[in-house]
Amino acid sequence: MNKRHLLALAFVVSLALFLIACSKKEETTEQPAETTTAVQPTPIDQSTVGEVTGKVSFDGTKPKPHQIMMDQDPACVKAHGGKPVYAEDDEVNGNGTLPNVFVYVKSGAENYTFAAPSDPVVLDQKGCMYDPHVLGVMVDQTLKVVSSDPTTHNIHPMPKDNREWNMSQPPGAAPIEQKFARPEIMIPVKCNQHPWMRAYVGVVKNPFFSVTGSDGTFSIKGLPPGTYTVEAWTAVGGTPQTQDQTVTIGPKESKTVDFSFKAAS
Amino acid sequence: MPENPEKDPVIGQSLALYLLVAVLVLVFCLGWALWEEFFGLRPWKTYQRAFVARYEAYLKKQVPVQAAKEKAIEASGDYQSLQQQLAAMKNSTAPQAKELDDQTARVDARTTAVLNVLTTARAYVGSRVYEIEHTSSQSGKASIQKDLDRYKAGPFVLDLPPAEAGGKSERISVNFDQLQDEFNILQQEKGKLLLQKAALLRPVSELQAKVDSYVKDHIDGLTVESLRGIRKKYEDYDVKIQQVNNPDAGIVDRCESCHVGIREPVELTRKNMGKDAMAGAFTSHPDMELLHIHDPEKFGCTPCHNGNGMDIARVEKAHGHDEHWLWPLFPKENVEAGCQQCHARDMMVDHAPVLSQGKDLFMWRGCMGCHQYKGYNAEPEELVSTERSIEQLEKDRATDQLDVQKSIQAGDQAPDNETAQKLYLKANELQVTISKISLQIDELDRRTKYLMMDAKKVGPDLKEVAVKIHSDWIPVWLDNPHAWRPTTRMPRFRFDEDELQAVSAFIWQDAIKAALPQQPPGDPVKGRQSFETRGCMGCHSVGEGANRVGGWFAANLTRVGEKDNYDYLVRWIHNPRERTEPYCPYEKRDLTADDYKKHGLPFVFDHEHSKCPNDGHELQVEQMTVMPNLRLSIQEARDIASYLETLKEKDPSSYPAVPYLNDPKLKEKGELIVRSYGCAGCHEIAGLESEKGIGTELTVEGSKPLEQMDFALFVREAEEEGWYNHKGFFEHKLAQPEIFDKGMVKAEGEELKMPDFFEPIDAKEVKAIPELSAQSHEQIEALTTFLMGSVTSQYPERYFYEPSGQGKDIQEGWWIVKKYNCEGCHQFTLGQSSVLMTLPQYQTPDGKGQLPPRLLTEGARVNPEWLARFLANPSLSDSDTDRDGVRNYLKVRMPTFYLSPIEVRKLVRFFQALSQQPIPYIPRKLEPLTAQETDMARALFTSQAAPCLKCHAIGLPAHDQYASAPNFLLAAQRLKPDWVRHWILDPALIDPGTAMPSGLFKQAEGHSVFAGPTPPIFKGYNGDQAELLVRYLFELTPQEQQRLIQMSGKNLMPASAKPATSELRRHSPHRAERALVGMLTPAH
Amino acid sequence: MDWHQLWEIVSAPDNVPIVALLFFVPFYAWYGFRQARENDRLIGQLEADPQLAKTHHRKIFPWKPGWTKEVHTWPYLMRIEFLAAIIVTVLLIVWSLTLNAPLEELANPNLTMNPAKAPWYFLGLQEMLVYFDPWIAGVVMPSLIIVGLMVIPYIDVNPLGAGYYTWKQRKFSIATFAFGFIVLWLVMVVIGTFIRGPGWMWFWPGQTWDPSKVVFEPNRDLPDIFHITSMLGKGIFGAVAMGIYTMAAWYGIHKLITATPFNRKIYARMSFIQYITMQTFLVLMLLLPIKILIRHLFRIKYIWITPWFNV
Amino acid sequence: MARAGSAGKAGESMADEPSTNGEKKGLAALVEEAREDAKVLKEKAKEEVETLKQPQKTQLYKSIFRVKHDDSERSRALGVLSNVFFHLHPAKINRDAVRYAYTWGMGGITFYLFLVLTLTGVLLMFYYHPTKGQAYRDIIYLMNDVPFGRLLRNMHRWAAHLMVIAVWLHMFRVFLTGSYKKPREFNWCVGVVLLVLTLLLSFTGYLLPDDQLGFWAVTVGTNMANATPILGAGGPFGMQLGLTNYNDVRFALLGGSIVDANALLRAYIWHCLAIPIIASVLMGLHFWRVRKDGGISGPAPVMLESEIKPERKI
Repeated sequence: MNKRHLLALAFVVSLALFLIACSKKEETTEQPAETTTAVQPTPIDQSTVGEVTGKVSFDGTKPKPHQIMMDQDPACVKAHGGKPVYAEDDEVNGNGTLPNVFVYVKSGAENYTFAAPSDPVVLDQKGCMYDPHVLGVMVDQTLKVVSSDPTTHNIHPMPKDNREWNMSQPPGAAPIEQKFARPEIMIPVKCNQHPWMRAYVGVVKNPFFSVTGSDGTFSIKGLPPGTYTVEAWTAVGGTPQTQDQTVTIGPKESKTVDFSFKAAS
Repeated sequence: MPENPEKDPVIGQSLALYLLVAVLVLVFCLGWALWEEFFGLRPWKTYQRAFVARYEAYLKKQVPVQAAKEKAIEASGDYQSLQQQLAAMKNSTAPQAKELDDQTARVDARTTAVLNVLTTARAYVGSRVYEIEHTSSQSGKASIQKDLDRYKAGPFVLDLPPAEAGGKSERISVNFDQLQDEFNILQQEKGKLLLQKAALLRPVSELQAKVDSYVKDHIDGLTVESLRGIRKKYEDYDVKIQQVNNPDAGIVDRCESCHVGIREPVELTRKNMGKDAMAGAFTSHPDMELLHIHDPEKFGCTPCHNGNGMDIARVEKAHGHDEHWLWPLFPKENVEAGCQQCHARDMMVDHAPVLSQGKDLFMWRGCMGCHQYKGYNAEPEELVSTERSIEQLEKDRATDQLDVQKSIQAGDQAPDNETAQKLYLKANELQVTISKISLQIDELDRRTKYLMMDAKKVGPDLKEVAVKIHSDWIPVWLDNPHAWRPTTRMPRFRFDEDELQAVSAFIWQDAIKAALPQQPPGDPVKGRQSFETRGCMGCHSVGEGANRVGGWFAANLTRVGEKDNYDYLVRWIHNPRERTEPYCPYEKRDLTADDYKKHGLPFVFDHEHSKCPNDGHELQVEQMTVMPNLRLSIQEARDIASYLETLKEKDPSSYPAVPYLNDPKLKEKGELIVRSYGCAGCHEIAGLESEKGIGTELTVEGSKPLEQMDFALFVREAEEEGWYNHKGFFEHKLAQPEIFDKGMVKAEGEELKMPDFFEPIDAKEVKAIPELSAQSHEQIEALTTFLMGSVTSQYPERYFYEPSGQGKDIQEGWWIVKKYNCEGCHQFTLGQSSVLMTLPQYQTPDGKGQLPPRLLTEGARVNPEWLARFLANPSLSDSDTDRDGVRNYLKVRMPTFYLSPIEVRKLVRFFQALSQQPIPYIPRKLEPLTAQETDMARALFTSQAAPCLKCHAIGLPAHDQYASAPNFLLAAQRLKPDWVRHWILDPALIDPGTAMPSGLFKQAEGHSVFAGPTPPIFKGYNGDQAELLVRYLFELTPQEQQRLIQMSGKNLMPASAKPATSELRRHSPHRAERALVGMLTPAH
Repeated sequence: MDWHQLWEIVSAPDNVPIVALLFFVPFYAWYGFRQARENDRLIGQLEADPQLAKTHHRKIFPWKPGWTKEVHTWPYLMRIEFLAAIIVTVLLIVWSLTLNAPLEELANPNLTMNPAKAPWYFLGLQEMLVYFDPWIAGVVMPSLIIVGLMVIPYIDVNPLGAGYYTWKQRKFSIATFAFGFIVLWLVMVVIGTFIRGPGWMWFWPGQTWDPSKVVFEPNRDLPDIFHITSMLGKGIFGAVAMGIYTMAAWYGIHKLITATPFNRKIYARMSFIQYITMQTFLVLMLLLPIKILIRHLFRIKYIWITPWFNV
Repeated sequence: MARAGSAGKAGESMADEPSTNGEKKGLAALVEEAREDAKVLKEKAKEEVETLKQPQKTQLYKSIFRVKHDDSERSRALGVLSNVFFHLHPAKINRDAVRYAYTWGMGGITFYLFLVLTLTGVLLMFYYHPTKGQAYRDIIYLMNDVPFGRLLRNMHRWAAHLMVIAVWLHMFRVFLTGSYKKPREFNWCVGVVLLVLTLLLSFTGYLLPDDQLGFWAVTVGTNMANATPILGAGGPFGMQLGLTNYNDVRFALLGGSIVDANALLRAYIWHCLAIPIIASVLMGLHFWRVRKDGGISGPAPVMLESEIKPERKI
C-alpha cells in the first residue's frame, strides 16, 4: 500500500467520523407548559349596556281551558281543596297577553362568555304542579328541585341534547340538584306518577332571558350594544311554537320588541 | 518488408475510447442498479423518515398541552390529599425502614465474611466427594474419606463484623458443618428482614402506585412521561421494513412500512401530520377498537383491506392497483366489504353499518328470490332435504320390517335354540331400530311443519289476486310499480305492451276464485287512531314524497284502497296469515273444500290442522308473509281498513278497463314470461311453487374472474372510465341492469332479465349511470359492498368468524330480527333506534312513554322459558287474545308472528346471549319471607311514600287506566330476581330514559334502604330492603295482591273516580301529543 | 383507431423483443445486402478484367501490401468481444431496470386466458394452427423446419458465395431462405403477436381487441365446392388435388432452378438424391403460402379430407 | 499419537536446555543471539518486499499467468493459446475476420448471453422451489424481498429473449455469407440443434413462475404434442393406436394430462439441468468445429463463376 492509498483511507475515515458527529441529534427542548386557565367571563362595560323589553300578546280565540283530573292521587286532589285545576298551557292573561313565554337572546351574544351564577334556580312541586311552569337556567347553573307535596314525585326531564335523568323524590326528601351542560330550548320535565305535571326548562349560554308573567311583559337587561336575535317560545294551546325578531341596541339604549302568538291549529 | 505507406486500419485503430466510454456507462448502470435497490424500490424509506420527523414535531407540540392537563390534575384536591397521605405514611415508616435496612446491611457483611471461607471449603469438599464417588476400591474410598473428615474438622477461622449496631467484631473458629450452619442462619435472618420490610412498606407502595397512576388514569390522552417515552423510541428510530408475518395464514403485510403511525398510541389525524399527500398515509387507524378485536399481529392488514401487502415498491402496487393483482384495495366507500369473507354468517356486523345494510337489503329487496346466496332463504332448501331424509328413512323402515319377518321365520325354523335365539335377538333389535326410525320420522315431520311456518316470500301471494285486487289495476302496476308507489321494493320489469297483457292475464286467470265474507264499513276516525298507535307504522308508512311518515320495511299504504278489495283488506288486517286455500306441496296444488269434504272433514286448516286430508303431508296453511297478526278485533280491523280506504287518491274504477284479462291464449304466453322472469322467486304463484331462482348464485361473486362478468359492449368504455372492476360492474348492474343490453342485438326474450330496482330521477335522460336519488345510491353502495366482499377466501377457514355458543346464538338471532323487522318497534342496542322512536307521535314526553319496551337487557331481565311462551303467544292467554300479555297499558301491541319453535328457540337464545346469560337458566333460590318480613313488605308497598302501585298495574280497571308499568303478578314467572334487584336500585343504569325513577333506595351500612320515610315496622330491621322487595315480588300471589289493594284503599283509588272522564284521559295522555298525532297524516 | 390498445400491445414487456426484432432484422438485412452489393460489384469487375482477378486481394475490405495478413487475436479480436460484452451487459441492465418481467395471476386452470398465446418465438407455429391441423402445425412443420434447415448444406451444391456476402452468385438460395425466415417465420410471429387478438381473431393494428367479436368463418372445404359429399370421394379428390399441386409445383420449381445458364450449371452438379430432397422441401414449403392464400382469399379450410387426417 | 508424543518430548528437552546451559552462557549472550536472528529476518523481509515491486516475477503470479503480458508477438500468441478461456480462439486470425460488418458478433453475443443466463439462473435457483403454490410465492418473494431479486429475474428473462434474437440473427448471417458450405456443413447442423435447444430452454423457463401467462403458453404448446401423429392421442392415427390422454407423448412431457405439479417439476429439470448440459456439450462441439473447419468462414476472397472446379465424383 503506498502513501496515496493511506491518504485516501484517512480521508474517507475522517469524513465518516465527521458525518457521524454531525448527525448527532439536535437538542430536543420542550417549550414550557402554557397554563390553561379556567374560562373567564368576558368583561362587559356596564356603563353602555342597554335593555330589551316587550310584551307578548295572544291573538285569536282563547283556548278552552282543560281541567286536570288529579283523582289518580288523592293527595293531589286534597292539596287543591277540591278546586278544579286547569292546564297551564291554556292560560291567557285577562289583558290578552300570554304568560309563560320564554324570551331569550338566541344569537348575537356568542362573542361573550358568561359565568354561571352560583345561586340555583328553584323548581318547586306544589299541589302536584310545577312552579314555575316555564323557567330558564344558564348552562352549568344549578337547578334545585324541591317538593312541597306530601306525595312522592319523580322528576324526569326529557332532553334531546343533554343527558336524561329521572329521580324519585319522596315527601320530605332533600332537594335534587342537577346541572345541564349544553344549551337546549326547551327541556320538558315530567313526573311519571302524575302525568299531567309538566314544566319546561330553557337552558341558555347567556344570562339574557326572561319569562313573561301575568302581565305578559318581559325585560332583558344588561345587554351590551349590538344586534341580537330575540326568540320567544310558548306552548300555548299545547303545541310549542317560537317567533324570532332581530333588534339592534346602541349604547345605553332601550328597545321594545313585541310578539304576538296564535293558538297552534 | 516495404515501408507502410498507409496506416493499417485494423491494427492502427484504437478502441480505447470506446472501451472507456462503455466501461463508464457500465459503471453508471451498476450505480443505477444500486440506487434502484436501495432507494428506487424502497420508497417507504422516505415515508418513514418523513413520518419520524413529523411525528416528533407533533409530539413536541403535544408535550406542553398534556403537561398543562397534568398540572391541572395534580392541582386537584383528590390528588393533593393523596400526595399528603403518601408523604405522611412515608414519614411514619421511614425510621423503621432505616433500622431494617441497617440490620440487613450488617447481616450482609457477616454473610460475606462467612462466604469468603465457605466458598473455598465447599469447593474442596465437593471435589473430594466426587473422588470418593468415582474411586472403585473400598480402601481408596476410605482413605479419601478420612482425609475429608480431617479437612472438615477444621478449624476454619471466621472474622465476623459486629452483629449489633455499635457491637464488636469477633473472630471464631468452627468446623465445616458449623460453617455451613452459620451461613444458613444468616440467610434466614436476611429473608426475615426482607419480609419485614416488605410488610412495612406494602401500604406505602400501594398508595404510591395509586398516586403514580392517578395522573395516567385521569388524563385525557397520554401523560407527558409516556409521550417522552415515545419520543425516545423515535429518536433512535431504525428505518426498516415494518411487517406483519403470519405464516399460518400466509399473511405478509408491510403496509406499516409507510403507514407507520397506524397503531401509534397517539391519535394522529391528517391535519396534524402535514399538508401534502403523504400526510394521508400517517394517520391512525380510524377505528382502533377494530384493531383490538382483530390483532394486527395476527390478521395483518390485507385480509380486511385487500391490496398487495408484500409489494411495497410502489404505492399503486402496494395498494394492488396494478394489473394482474386479484385483490386491489377496497375503495373507501366499500371498505367494509373486507369484513364479509370472515363474517359471511353474520347478518349484522358490528362496526360495519354499510355492509350490514347491504346484507339486510339483499333479503329485503328480494335479491334472494332469484339469486342463491349461502345462508339466505335457507328454509325451502332445508325443506327439500328434510323431505328427502324422510323418504330415505321410510325406505329403511320398510327394509327393516322385511328383515324382521325374515329373521323370525328363520328363527322359527332354526336347527337349535342357540341359533334361534340369535335370530330372535336380531329381530328384536331391528324392531327397536324401526321404532327409533319412526320417532325420527315424526321429528322430521314436525320439522317440515316448522320449516313451512318459517319459509317466507318477499312479495304477496299472487294466488289471492282474484279475491284481493281490482283487476284493472294489475297492468298499471306491472308497467311500472315505482310510478304507482315510489317506495315499493317491487322492481320494474321492462315489459312491452304485449308482455304486460300476457303477464296480467296469466296472473289473473291463475289465481284462486273464491268469495270472501262481506264486511260492513268501519269508523275511519277510530281506524286512524288505531293505525297510528297500534304499531302499524313500525313497518308501514302513509303519505307520499315529503309527507311520508312511517317505516320503510313494508308497503306504503296511501293508495292501498285503489287496488285492494275492502273485504280482503279487513281479513288481512284481522289476520294477515289467513289463507283462502291451503297448499299441499306433495300434490303441488291448492286444496279446496271438496278435498276436505271427501274425507268428511270440515274445511279448517291452521297450525293445529296442518296435515293434508288426502295424503297426510304437511300443508302450507298460512300466507307466506312476515306480517304478523296484531290480534285486533274484527271491528278494529274494519276501522283501520276503512281509514286506509279514505287515503286513496282516485277510485279504482278510474283505471282503464282490461277486457283481455280472461283471454286464455294470453295465459299461456304469460306463464312462459312469468317463468322466465322468475316471478315465483318472490311470489307464490299457482303452479310455480317449486320454481328455482333464475339468477346466478352470488355467494362468491366478488371473486369471479372479471373476464367472466358480462360487461357486454362496455369493456372498453369501462376500462377507459376506470370501472372495469367488480365494483363498477355491480354498481352499474344495480343502478340500471339493462345497460348491458345496450347496443346488443338480441331476440325477444333474450334480453337481460334483471329488473330495475332503482328508478332514475329523470327517466327520460339516458346515461351510463342514471341519476338516482341519494337513498338509491346509498343502497347500491351497500349492496355493492356486500357483493364485493362475497369472495372465496384465500385464508384458512379457522380465521372466519364462526363462533359456537353465545356468539353463534347472536349470529342466528340477527337473521330473525332482520327477517321480521323487530327493529321497527324495538331497540336492541343503544346506538340503534327503532322506527317508532323516530315517528312524530313518539317524540313528546308522553309519546315516549308509549313506546314499546327497549330490549337492551332483555336476556338478563326475563326468564327464557317465559320468553319462549311470550314469543309464541304475546297475549299470554288462549281465550282473551285482544290484549298484550305484559303491557296492556300501551296502545302499541306486540303482535303474534306465528314463529315456529325453531325460531322461538333461536330468538330466546339470542336474547340470553346478548346479555351474556347462560342457557339453560337455573333461577336463584330466594329465601322465603318470614311473617314479619311479609308485613314489612306490605307496609312499604302501601305507604304513601312508596309510589310502586301508582304506576304498576294491579288488575283493577279503574286503577289500571292510569297504569304505565306491568303487573307485579307477572314477575315471578317472567323476571330474574337479580335483574329486578339491580333494576329497583337504579333503573337508569339499565335502561336510560325509563319512566321508572332512580333514587328509590339509598345505601346505608352496606344495605340498601328505602329513600323515603319507612313505615315504623322497619325499626330495627337490618336486612337489605331492596332484596326484601324482590323476595316479596317473587312470592306475590293474586290473593296477596288483593290484600295490598285493600290495605291501600283510598290511596290507590278515590271514590270520586269517574270512569267516563278517565277513559278520555287514557286515550289522550297530554294534549300536546294529541295535536301531534293529528298532524301526522296529510290532509285528504 | 384505438391507439391506446396499440400502445398497450406494443409496450407489453414481453412484446418488446418483437418490436426490437422489427428493427434488428431490417437493419441487418440491409447491412448484409450492402456488402453483398459491393462484393457483387467487385465480382463484376474481376470477371470483366481477368488480369485484375489475378492480382486483386478479392475483398471489399481495403488491403495494402505490407499490411499483415493476419492479426493477433489478442488484442485485436478480443477487445471487440469485450466491448460487445460490455454493451450487451449495459443493454441488459438498463432493460431490466426499466421493464419488469411480466408476472400475472397465479395459474388457474379454470380461467382460460383469452388469447392464450405461446411464447412469442413460437407464435409463427401457433399462427399455423389457423391453417393446418395441430399435428401438422405443431409437430410435422417444426420437424420439417429443423430437418429442412439441416439439409441445406447438403443440397446447396453451389460452390460460390462461401465466406462472403453476395446476391449475384446465390440468388436462388438467398431468396428461398429469406422467404422462409422472414416471410414464413418472422412475419407470422409478428402477426401472431400484434394482429391476433382474443379468440385468435384477426385485428388490424389499431382495431380494438374485443373478445366478443364475431366473424364469419364458413367451414368449407375444397371438395365442397365441387359438391363431393362421400368420404371416399373426398379422399380421392384430395389426393388428386394434392397430386396436381405437387406436379405443378415441381414443374414450376424445376423451371426456376434451370432458368439461367448459371442455374443450369449448378443443377448439373446436383445428384439425384439432392434434387429430390430439394424438390420435396421446396414443394412442401410452397404449400404454406398457398394454403394461407386459399384460406384467406377463398375461405377454404381443407383440401384433402380423409378419416385419419385433413390437409 | 506417537508423533505428537515425541514432538512433545522434543519440546520438553528443548525447553530444558536453557535451564541447564543457561548458567554458562548468561542472559547477555541470549539477547545477542536473538538480535542476530532478527537481523537475518529483517534482511529477508526487505528482500522480499523489493521483489514485490515486480509482482509478475513472484511464484504466485507465475503459477497463474504462465506467460508475459507484453506487446511482443510471442506473448500475444501465448496469451491466447495458454489460456483455457481464450484458447478457443486461434492465436492469429485473418485480419478481416475482426470486422463487425462481416460477423455481426452474434455468435459471441449468444455465448455471452448464455453465460449471463447461467449465472443469473444459478442465483435464481437459490430462491426457487419447483412445487405448485410455492413456486409463485417464491417469485413474489424474489421480486419483493431478495436483494437485487427483481433485477436478477428481469435480467434472466430479458437475456433469454435477447438470446433467441441473437441466435436467429446469427443463423441469418451464417446463411447470407454461405458459411455452411463445405467444410462447415456439419457445424451448421449442430447450430440448428443449438437453435432448437435455445428455444426449448426459453420455453421450459416460461412455465416456472407458475402464473397464468406461463400456464397457458405451455398448455397451448403441449396441446400440439397431443396432436402428434402416431404419438399423440389427438393426432392422426393416435386413436387407432389406442392412445389416450394418459399414455401419449404429452403425458410424457407433462407427467400428467394437464399442466400441473409434475409438469412444473419436469419443466424445472429440463430447464435447469438437462437442456443446459446438452447445450453446453453441443456448444463446445460447435466452437471446436469452428476451429477445426478453419476458423470463421471469412471474409473470404470472392470466387468467380469461371473458377468453379468440376465436381469430384465419389
